[in-house]
Amino acid sequence: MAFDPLSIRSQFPILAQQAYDNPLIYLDNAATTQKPLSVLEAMQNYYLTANANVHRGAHYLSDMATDQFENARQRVAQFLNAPEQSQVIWTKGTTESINLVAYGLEHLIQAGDEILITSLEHHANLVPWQQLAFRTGARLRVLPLTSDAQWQEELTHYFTERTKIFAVTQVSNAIGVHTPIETLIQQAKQHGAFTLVDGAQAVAHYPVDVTKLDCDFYVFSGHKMYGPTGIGVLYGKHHALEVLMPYQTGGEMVSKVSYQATEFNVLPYRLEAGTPHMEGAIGLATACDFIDQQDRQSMLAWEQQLANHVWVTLQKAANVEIYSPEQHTTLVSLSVPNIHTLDLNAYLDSQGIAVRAGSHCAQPLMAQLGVSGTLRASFACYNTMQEANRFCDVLLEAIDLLNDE
Amino acid sequence: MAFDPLSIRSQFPILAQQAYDNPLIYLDNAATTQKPLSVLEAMQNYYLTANANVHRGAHYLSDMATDQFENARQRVAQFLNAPEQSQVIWTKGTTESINLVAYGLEHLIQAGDEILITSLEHHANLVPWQQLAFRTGARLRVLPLTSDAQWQEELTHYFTERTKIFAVTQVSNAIGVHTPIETLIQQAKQHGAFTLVDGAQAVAHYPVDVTKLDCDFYVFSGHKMYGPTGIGVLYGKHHALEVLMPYQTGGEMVSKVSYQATEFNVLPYRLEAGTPHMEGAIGLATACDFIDQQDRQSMLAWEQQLANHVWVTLQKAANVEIYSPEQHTTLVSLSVPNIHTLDLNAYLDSQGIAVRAGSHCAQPLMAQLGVSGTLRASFACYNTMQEANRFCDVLLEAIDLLNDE
Amino acid sequence: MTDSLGQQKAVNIKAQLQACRSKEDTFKALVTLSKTLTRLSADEKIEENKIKGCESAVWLIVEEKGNERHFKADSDAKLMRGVLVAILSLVQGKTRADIQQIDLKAELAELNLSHYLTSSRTNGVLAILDRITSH
Amino acid sequence: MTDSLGQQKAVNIKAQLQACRSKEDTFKALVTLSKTLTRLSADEKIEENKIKGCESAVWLIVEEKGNERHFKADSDAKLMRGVLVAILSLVQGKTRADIQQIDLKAELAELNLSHYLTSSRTNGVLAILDRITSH
Ligand SMILES: Cc1ncc(COP(=O)(O)O)c(C=O)c1O
Ligand SMILES: Cc1ncc(COP(=O)(O)O)c(C=O)c1O
Repeated sequence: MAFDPLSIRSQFPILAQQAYDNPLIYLDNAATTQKPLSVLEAMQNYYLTANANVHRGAHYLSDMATDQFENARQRVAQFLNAPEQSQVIWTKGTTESINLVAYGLEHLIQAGDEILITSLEHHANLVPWQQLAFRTGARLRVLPLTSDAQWQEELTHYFTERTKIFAVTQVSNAIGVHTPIETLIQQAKQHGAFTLVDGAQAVAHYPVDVTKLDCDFYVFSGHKMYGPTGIGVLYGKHHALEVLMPYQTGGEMVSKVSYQATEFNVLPYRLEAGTPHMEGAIGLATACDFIDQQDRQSMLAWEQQLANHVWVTLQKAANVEIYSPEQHTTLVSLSVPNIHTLDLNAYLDSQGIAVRAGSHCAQPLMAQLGVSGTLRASFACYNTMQEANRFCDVLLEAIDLLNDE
Repeated sequence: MAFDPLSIRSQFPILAQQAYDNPLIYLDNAATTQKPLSVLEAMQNYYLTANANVHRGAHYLSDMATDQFENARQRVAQFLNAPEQSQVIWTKGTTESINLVAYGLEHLIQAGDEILITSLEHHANLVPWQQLAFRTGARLRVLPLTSDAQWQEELTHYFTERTKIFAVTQVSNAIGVHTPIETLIQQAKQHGAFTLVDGAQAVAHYPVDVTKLDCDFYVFSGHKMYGPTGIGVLYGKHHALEVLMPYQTGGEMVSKVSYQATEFNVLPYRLEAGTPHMEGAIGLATACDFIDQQDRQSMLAWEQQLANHVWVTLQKAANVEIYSPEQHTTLVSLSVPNIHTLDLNAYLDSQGIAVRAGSHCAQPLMAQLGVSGTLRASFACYNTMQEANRFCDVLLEAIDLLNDE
Repeated sequence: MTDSLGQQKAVNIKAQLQACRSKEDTFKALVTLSKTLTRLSADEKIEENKIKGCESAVWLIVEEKGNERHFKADSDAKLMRGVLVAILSLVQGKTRADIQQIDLKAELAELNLSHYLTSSRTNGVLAILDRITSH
Repeated sequence: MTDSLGQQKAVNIKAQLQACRSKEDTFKALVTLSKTLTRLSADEKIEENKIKGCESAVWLIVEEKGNERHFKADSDAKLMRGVLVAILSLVQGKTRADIQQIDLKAELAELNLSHYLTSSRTNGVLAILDRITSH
């Protein structure tokens, strides 16, 4: 069954806009997706009928709010195939989830230990580990993956008995390639390391099964999967969450407080200090509904078809260098020798086309690719083939206009 | 000019609900307020017309989103009378703001230093300091304030040359009393301590002028001031923010990243890792508009009148012990000897009245008052005198029903 | 004997609670029920018997008499004492095997007490049910 | 002489940019303008001359000739070179006092370049204006 993006576009009114008198073409989905009306309505509905502070209250609205909030947690647990809802911790987003783990594991890291990441990581899955290494005297090591996510050296050069943490992205935000996480996680586990998967770029596209993945931690953001801003998730195995030292303290996460000592609450609350983002949790759960209502296989096939079409079309254009794989990606990252990506970006923008130019928060990867930045067109389920075509046409126009010297 | 709550109630449709066949009476505003339609519309409007990831993009939507997001920061700066918009840092809420400061100052705290709080603090303004003291060997000291926010001992017993941080709530969430922050801040400054004011319970009611207050940090949550969940603010003096070590790292907050080193971005970005809660910032700015559109003096007078009416009415009822001051508060906290506050709460709930029973995240203060918890009715601008009266009537009914043994 | 008496009592309690048409009715019924609870003595209200995670203090003591399990409980909140009476009526004097056959959550819902099973209270009452079934 | 020539040039640039009716027009005008920029040599593109906070690399050199301030600038992005031409046309060869009289942001807005002053780019172009006025 073919996926029909037009059938769902009406749920995204923003896409019907004009941008500078041109129809808006939104191909910046890897940065953030648009939100279906169902998500907006769920959040409004929460405020119009149920808003109250959760957990601590015992009244009509507070019960409703708490039920909706905890059902949202259950919904996300189901979306991830997590065994228990208490394994879903609400955070601000991927970045906070990773920081929470990096702080939470600090008490287990000693000087000389190794923290291993890959060369395809977003700054969010790099800087917190680097800073943890600085604080503890551990060594940050980088598994060099090629841009098609292969490795050239023996893995055992990188996974050692000193490897305490292995953090890896599932899909590269900068070039769209998948990492072989199954293999890598197994390697890490054989060496007794904690494993964290950055699913920020995966959740909107690929069904995720954390039980099968068998990682200790899985993290992502709501806003990249048709959900609202300000909400994300840290999933963890029960024992892995239990060893984390809470890095934020305050209300909700305590059970007993005196000036001398504090007793922390049980999971998931002990890792969730303060009034939570109720609206965001409900919005994110509704985004899970939206995704699961689609035929996921054909939705993904459609997104890949769009990216592949762009890949094939531009590959023929002599002057374009593409960093994304030809197959199995939902975005295309490219550069044009001697033309600044910002200039390409500006012309696309003048024609109403939204893409992203720059280092995509992955400066070390850019260095590896030998560029200062790339131009990235990233697709979501609501994008059309017409939009993909128009992107190619306008990009080639831009190259013509800018190529004159 | 008298304030008319009825004129704004239509902006809060949730209040027109029934709760178990009784008109809903929402007196749990100190936990979280309801949101006016203008706030909900601003957030929807953002998603329907401008949603994109901010800062890093350069296209039509991204420019709009960034403008709206940074204008929201400017709006909050103005609301607080902060000199510069870069002094407004977005956080998840009060709790995160305080944790951010507690981590950020850690590098300046040594064993033997003193961190001073008061005995009226919410756990959010206690546990992070306690944990900081544990980590650094500093001493957590508690300025004992009476429940009318007076102190009995010489302040100089508490403010010493070892006092490095003084953190104080502006208004007690548990009993509604104001602390004499101006005097206390001056004391702290004379001793060279950093000062932090927890404004969580103040912002919805009292005009705040951080420049006049002259504190180093001022923190609050959006959801307690008619704004959305998941967003809060850390205001800081420029030099005070500059000395904070960023406690979350990742995208947005860096300017240059290599595997060996990371250069942090300028303020406010260096303290805001990851994709921000754009929707929440815009909602919070709109909540500032909502508040400023009211005649603030008469709005506050109205809220105080409601609380005072309850105070006076219940004071006459022999069996009620009230912990809130008679004047100048917007909430009433009480207990009834030999009746559990949860039982009172349950009867009020059965009549559609939402209040809060428990320790209000202030267990040490409860211990000081000699109770395990109190019943708290807290007012907002949309509450009516009829609601205040009904609360008193139903509470007295509850006492009758529960008082039989 | 205890068994049939217990049975009798459970039927009454069920009837009383199921007759409630409103939150207020349930409130009053629980207040009434609360008076039938045999209170614990001070030396029974020890930390060891305390159930964690309840908003009010709750103590629960399980005694095995042959195959039968007998329960004593108390709380500092009156409504919770009423709820305890209702819960204990479902399990008092039964064998462990019998108790494990009972879907306590469903039973409580039938007694108009599902309110006590909502997420915000879940910890409390679920912790009580846990102690009853697994002790 | 330079002054009146500079004036002349500024008028032309203004006309060119103000005639733009769309983003696309402005894009093309900036591409055209960019070609008139005298590029910097490699040894002028040093860290010291670099402006922080721009998305593209931007270098700016200020030289004082008597009272007059003369500017040289470059960028690795073409549109930014066009923007630099426009900015410099407003200040080239003027005295510090004269430059401080100019509301550069308002002038740039009149040239259809307000886009470059939106928050997302603010850092970049504002940093350039800062260096021009305060150096
Ligand atoms: C005085 C005070 N401080 C801090 C907080 C914590 O705020 P939040 O839960 O929004 O982080 C609250 C509210 O619960 C409060 O009333
Ligand atoms: C792979 C990856 N990791 C982490 C992040 C950070 O996510 P957020 O900014 O929502 O915290 C992103 C998105 O920017 C990403 O693409």
